[in-house]
Amino acid sequence: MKLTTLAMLAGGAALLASCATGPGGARSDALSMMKRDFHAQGIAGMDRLKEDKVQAACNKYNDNPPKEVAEKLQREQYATVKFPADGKLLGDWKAGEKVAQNGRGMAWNDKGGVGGSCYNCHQIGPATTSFGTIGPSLYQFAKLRGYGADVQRYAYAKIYNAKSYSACSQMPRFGHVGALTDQQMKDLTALLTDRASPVNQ
Amino acid sequence: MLQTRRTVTFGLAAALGAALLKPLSALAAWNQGAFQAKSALDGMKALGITNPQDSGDIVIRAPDIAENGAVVPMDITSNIPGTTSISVFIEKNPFPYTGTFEFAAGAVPFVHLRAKIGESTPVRVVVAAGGKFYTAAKEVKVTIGGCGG
Amino acid sequence: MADPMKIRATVQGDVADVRVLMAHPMETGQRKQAGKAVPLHFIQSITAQLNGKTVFSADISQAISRNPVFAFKVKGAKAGDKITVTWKDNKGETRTDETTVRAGS
Amino acid sequence: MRQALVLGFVAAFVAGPWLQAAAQTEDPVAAEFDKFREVLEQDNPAELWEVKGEQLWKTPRGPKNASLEKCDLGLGPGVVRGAYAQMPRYFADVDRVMDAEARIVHCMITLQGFTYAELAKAPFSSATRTPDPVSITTYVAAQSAGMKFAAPQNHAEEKATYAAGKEIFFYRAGSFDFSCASCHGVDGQRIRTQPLPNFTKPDQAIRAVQGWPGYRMTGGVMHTLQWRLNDCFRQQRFPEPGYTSETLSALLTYLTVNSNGQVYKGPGIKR
Repeated sequence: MKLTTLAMLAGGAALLASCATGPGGARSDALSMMKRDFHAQGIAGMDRLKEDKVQAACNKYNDNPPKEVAEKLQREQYATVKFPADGKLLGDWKAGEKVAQNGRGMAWNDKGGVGGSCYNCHQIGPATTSFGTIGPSLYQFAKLRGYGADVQRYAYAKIYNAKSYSACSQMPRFGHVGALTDQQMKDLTALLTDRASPVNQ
Repeated sequence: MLQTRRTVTFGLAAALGAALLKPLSALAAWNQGAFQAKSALDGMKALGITNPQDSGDIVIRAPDIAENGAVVPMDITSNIPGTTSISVFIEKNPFPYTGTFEFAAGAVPFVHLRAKIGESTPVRVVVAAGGKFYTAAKEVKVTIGGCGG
Repeated sequence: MADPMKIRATVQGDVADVRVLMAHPMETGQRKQAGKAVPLHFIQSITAQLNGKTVFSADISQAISRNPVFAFKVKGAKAGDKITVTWKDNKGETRTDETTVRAGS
Repeated sequence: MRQALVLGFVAAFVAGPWLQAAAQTEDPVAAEFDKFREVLEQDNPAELWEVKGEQLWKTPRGPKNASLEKCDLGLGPGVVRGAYAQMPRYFADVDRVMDAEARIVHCMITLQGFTYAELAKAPFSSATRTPDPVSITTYVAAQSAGMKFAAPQNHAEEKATYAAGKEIFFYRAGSFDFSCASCHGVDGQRIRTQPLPNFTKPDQAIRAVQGWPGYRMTGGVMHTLQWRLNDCFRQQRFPEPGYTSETLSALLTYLTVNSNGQVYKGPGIKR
């Protein structure tokens, strides 16, 4: 759709003479463009372009929603967290390390969820020096925070739905969107909170 | 840069073809045995390289850590008088012998090349000069990179 | 037919700096496409001549990078001289290109 | 680019004390990459595609057996020099903003008689095939080497497209809640070892468009910005954007206009 045509249709041609943005503004132009120009590919359907509640709020407020909006979202997101039925939060940290290293999953050329892409953004184990800096360092995660059940629960819930603690966190909601299995999240929780994990040495 | 680009001539001599491919004396045929050897040592044997002496007069300029193992640039210079050829062995590649570069009258014993390196490895160079062999090596590390570009 | 090479030859003093770009897949035989191994396909020999006289030659393996780049130096060259480069691959395909040596800046 | 990496160490890093020590000095790995990047750029296989693209531009081809020498890249029919650095721009004949490759594809359709369907079917390079628009874009881009980016913002449609591109850049959606800004909206970050320039800043936006079209060492193939943005959306876990679509032109308008005034170095070499 031509942006100027959109503006003309709105009957506001005179007002908008110096700006061809459509009646809904640049955002509406962008959304209609994307809806028209994208197509489903592999596992990535067009539904992925639609904002959910969290995305909508973060887009609306430039990732900085008012406190009450953020807190409400966080409560709602925390409510989506399903802790493991067997009550055990710790899996195998060695398996967790593999999940953390694996950067595949959920893209149109993947079959579904694969890995956690954790090292893309975080420093974690001391042996890996090729880690990203988008998220905070998780090195000595439990050594600094403690080995209690509360820390394990926090780690599990953060991985399951990062928006439980920060509404517009840049971290994906791995459990919520089905990108990681319960077992993978348990293994990652072990990587971060197991005393034996190299992360806590 | 652009100036140079425009002056380049292309494809003029395509028709001259294979007639020009007269091998130098020492490179009578592509040495299949050497190229298929699984170790640098076996490759050298197949090439008739014996007792290469360590030499500080061979300069290998290659990255300590390569950004991408698919394209590892190296400049190799021999300052040994009478150098006739430079051979390259990437020791940890499945087939370490990578090539021999021969310099006839007038050519400076220098070559720039780009090679594939599968894992961190010494790159060994053997120089032939005055009927003798000289050698030097340089360690090149290969890293895993990020996405995109 | 193989794509043309790009050859640059510039002379400084009496040494010509010759830089060659070649279009060649340099298949190692290890790469898979659609589940099938792509057969070994690589340049084996290179010869360079200055005014018809061989000055540089090479025998190489498949470990040379795709779309090979080589540089070498030739003494006693002057502007206007002809540099000819020929390659031949393991399938017998060959390509020859020529350039004129230019004075360096 | 490597400067950003060093910056990343210094600015974003407060956690590991052992790393803080390393951050005091310049990152030796980055310095090493830098040094040899120069060596690689000196002889760039991208030039092989410049040559090929020039032939494709000048040779009569397609059902209409016409060359592209009448193609208007915004500076008048047949004017190639400087055109790439001044795109995306508005084209009245299609009443939309087009980036360089979108315009080239348009010319191949209108002048030579190719169809969009055949050009869009497999638009990206593989180990064995470089699509013609990729070679042609490389040729066209090379004719702007050394010139400053000057994507116009005169026509109302150009301004609106910039605004839409900015919205697309910041739009969070998909399985992982990512937008372009998730990776490219903050200073000094890196993903694994790869520095992530902040494209919202004029001095860093140039890194989005510099070096493209680029010869990618991985796979040894030539890629354009159409491929780059396609792959960004893949990693953003979005569905796939249409080849040469207005969405991509809009995003490229945002990125290029943010880079206006900076010198384009011509086709580059990428990891």
